[in-house]
Amino acid sequence: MIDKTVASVEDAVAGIEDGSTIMIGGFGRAGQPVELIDALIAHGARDLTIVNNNAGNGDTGLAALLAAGRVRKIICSFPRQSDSWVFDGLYRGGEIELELVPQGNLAERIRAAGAGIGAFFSPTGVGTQLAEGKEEREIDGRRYVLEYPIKADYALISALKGDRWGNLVYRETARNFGPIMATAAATTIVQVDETVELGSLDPENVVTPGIFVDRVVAVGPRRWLKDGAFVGNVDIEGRPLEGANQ
Amino acid sequence: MIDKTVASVEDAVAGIEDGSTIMIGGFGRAGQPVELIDALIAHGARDLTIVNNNAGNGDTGLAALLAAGRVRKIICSFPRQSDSWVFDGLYRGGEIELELVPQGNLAERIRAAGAGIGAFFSPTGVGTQLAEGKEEREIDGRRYVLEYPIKADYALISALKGDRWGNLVYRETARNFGPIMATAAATTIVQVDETVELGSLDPENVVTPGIFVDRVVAVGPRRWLKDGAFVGNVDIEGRPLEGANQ
Amino acid sequence: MTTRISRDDLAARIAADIAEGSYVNLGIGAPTLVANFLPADQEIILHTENGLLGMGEAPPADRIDPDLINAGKQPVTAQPGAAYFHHADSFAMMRGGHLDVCVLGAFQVSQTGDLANWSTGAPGAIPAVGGAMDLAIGAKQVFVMTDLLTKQGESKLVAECSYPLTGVGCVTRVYTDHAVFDVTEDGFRVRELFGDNTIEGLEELTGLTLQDQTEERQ
Amino acid sequence: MTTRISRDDLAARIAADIAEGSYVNLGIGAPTLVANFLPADQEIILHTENGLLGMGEAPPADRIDPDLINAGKQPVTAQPGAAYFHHADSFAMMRGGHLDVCVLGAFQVSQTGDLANWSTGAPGAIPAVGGAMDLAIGAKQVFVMTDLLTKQGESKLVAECSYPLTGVGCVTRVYTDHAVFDVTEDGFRVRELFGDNTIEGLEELTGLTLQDQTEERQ
Repeated sequence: MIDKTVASVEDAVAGIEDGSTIMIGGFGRAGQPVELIDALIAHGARDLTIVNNNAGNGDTGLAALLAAGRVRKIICSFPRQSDSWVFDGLYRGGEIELELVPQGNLAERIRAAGAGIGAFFSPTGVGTQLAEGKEEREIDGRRYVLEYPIKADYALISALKGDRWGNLVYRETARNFGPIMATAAATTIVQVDETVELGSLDPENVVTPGIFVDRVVAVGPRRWLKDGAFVGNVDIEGRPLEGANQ
Repeated sequence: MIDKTVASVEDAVAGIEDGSTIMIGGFGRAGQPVELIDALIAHGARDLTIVNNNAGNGDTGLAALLAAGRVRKIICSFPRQSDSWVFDGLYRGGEIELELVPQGNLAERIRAAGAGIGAFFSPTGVGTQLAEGKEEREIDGRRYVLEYPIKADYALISALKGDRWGNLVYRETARNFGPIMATAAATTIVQVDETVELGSLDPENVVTPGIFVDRVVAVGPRRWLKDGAFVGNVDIEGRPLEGANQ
Repeated sequence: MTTRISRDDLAARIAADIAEGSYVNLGIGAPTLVANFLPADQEIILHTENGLLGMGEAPPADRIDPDLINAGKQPVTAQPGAAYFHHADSFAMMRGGHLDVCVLGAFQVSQTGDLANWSTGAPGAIPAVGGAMDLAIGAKQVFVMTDLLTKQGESKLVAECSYPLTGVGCVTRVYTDHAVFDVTEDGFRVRELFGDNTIEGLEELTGLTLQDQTEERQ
Repeated sequence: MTTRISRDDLAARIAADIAEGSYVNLGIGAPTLVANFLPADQEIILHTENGLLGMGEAPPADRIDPDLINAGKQPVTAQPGAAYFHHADSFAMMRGGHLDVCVLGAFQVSQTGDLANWSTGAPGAIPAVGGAMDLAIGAKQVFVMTDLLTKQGESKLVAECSYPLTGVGCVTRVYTDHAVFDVTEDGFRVRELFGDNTIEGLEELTGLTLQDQTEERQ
């Protein structure tokens, strides 16, 4: 029997080596695998290269990993945000390396790694600083830059539900980078709100087939969900509203 | 109000010009938009370039379009089949041009057209006849050939259900080329078994978002389905079994 | 003398140019305002690059869903007919030219349609590009929504951008608080003047030679 | 003297080398037989390139579903835990190296692992490649299942392929009716001999110098 579920987030991140390249899903806080990141911090791996759209928000999740001094380099599209003070401080102090990639090129480079594409010509970034030093070519009257795949040793992502084969479904815009990062890492580790029986996910609606997934850990529902239904009463960071009926 | 539904297959194929490049969905018979192809034959456009995985089966659908002498060139991966006599005859008679593309490169080139990729390096076909004359490059120790997008003037595809915005869901392996062809054509025309109310397709499960779709026509359920449920009693070509309870 | 329209009026002006049935991406910041002026009786489908077509308005405070946000990481809703997809599919949609319109802010727009809106190039600033470069090249029409002048009174319409570029030759039209400009092969053409603005006055403000297209449209 | 095993025995032999939990694509033709010998008490997940993971066995005649077929266009079923996807995603799965094993037929395999299985190059033949070239380069292990000799008695294992190539240096192991061969940097190594075959006998049949790896494995 195939069973990719593991009992705890500690088991889920076991074996992650110092110096690894790790993709972390999420767009801002949506879809960020906070429980896995916390486990990664506790696990202790350092000298990491992180691939994420952002560079952490507030003091939790990815920001906490950065604050713990574990990250050598970050590959992302949008590090500077109103609440990215942890990254900002490290960057200004010269304590972290940044590779800035336009968001669509970031997504396509991750997909390319998962799809076995050696490189591709993208129209995004042509003629800008972010294309400097890159090979350029005109095809059919349009200019393109050559972009290479981004692959990773590990992907840490968050999904709504998963089964023991690793089939996944996501929720709303928390889907974002999860499905492509799952394809681009040697080992893909997924936190789900809930594991479900094999066969209970409709094969028409599986977003990430289990072939891309190595470990699945259930971490319980988000605060804004109850019995699978949306109940609200939280702010955009998922904190309970004052006076909300919890 | 946006309403991409049209009343008939004739309306669906209206305006298709002689000389067009047309993608036709389907893998063999599964997902082949037979009703749209019949309408295209009746419509009369000729000198067509067709993109399909195959080159027609038996005497219906794509094979009938070929038999009607409407196709100048076909771009496909697998023309020769046990029941591809129509194509075979035209090919041997020098009456049709063939561009043979490995199936995965065909799919990726179609996707590239829809995704605005100028070209990509594929490992498939390296060192074979089908890569002759193509640019080759070694990247990270592996050899690749450069492949260019395939775009079309029209795509004719088949889906299970669609709404008036053009959102689509498919059925089983009849999905095949539909979702990528929809992205790669200037005008995408879809036959569905059934049109459904806007909002009745779960946004998590829409496979082709309506942005890729221009016209939707309902053609009624396949013979092997009843009220949305599979009832069987057909052979692999969809013909009723003898003595079956129809 | 009135020479500037309000930001809301500008948003309404842009909204009026968006046809029913259009697929539209509204950039972070001021362009988001355009959504408030899209006619309620027409269907215009909003795309947000973090994976949603058919984005609806902001929810009430007790119905905020942290899993359902826009590219600015603000809470939104999904309309009937919406669809979710992953980031590669979302940017394929943009890069592949499937959006009809995107509306972006700008630091500068050049008369050849170059856009600068992601970095002032100031030393020490932390760079962040997000989806700006993909949006700039990824819609059939790229509208810019901006004040004509900076707070220091410098024209944002320029002969050549001095700020780092977001995209080359990508802008099709610029909606400013003074006038609407089309980007053409002959440089900026004034499409519409707001208030008491004149072509000559705008030429003085921008230091550019402007084509007059206002009559043709009447 | 027995020097050949049956096709079913060969399929069983291959099935025995596929570990539980593997993701496997079985090519059209003889390789399809391998499915019949996968142990019922183990979970091995079959991929078919036309868009399904978790492919199950053929349905009874009255339950044939024309929408549910394999790459050979034969009716199949879907197992609990299956997933459907479109062609670009399916071939991304293959090209990206996510399949553990694929099993293919062959006209010829060279001692450097080149595969020829899509065209005899005969003049006038209608070419058809399908997914053969993608499969050849798209799995961690590429197994070939074939008779050692053609009907004319020529070896399918060759120093260099004379037929048009499907893939270069892609085959990892060849299961023939006479023996099992690993493709190594030193050419073919005999991994297992069936019946009364000997290394020397196989060298005579193939005209190749073969390495003996049979003892190491015992």
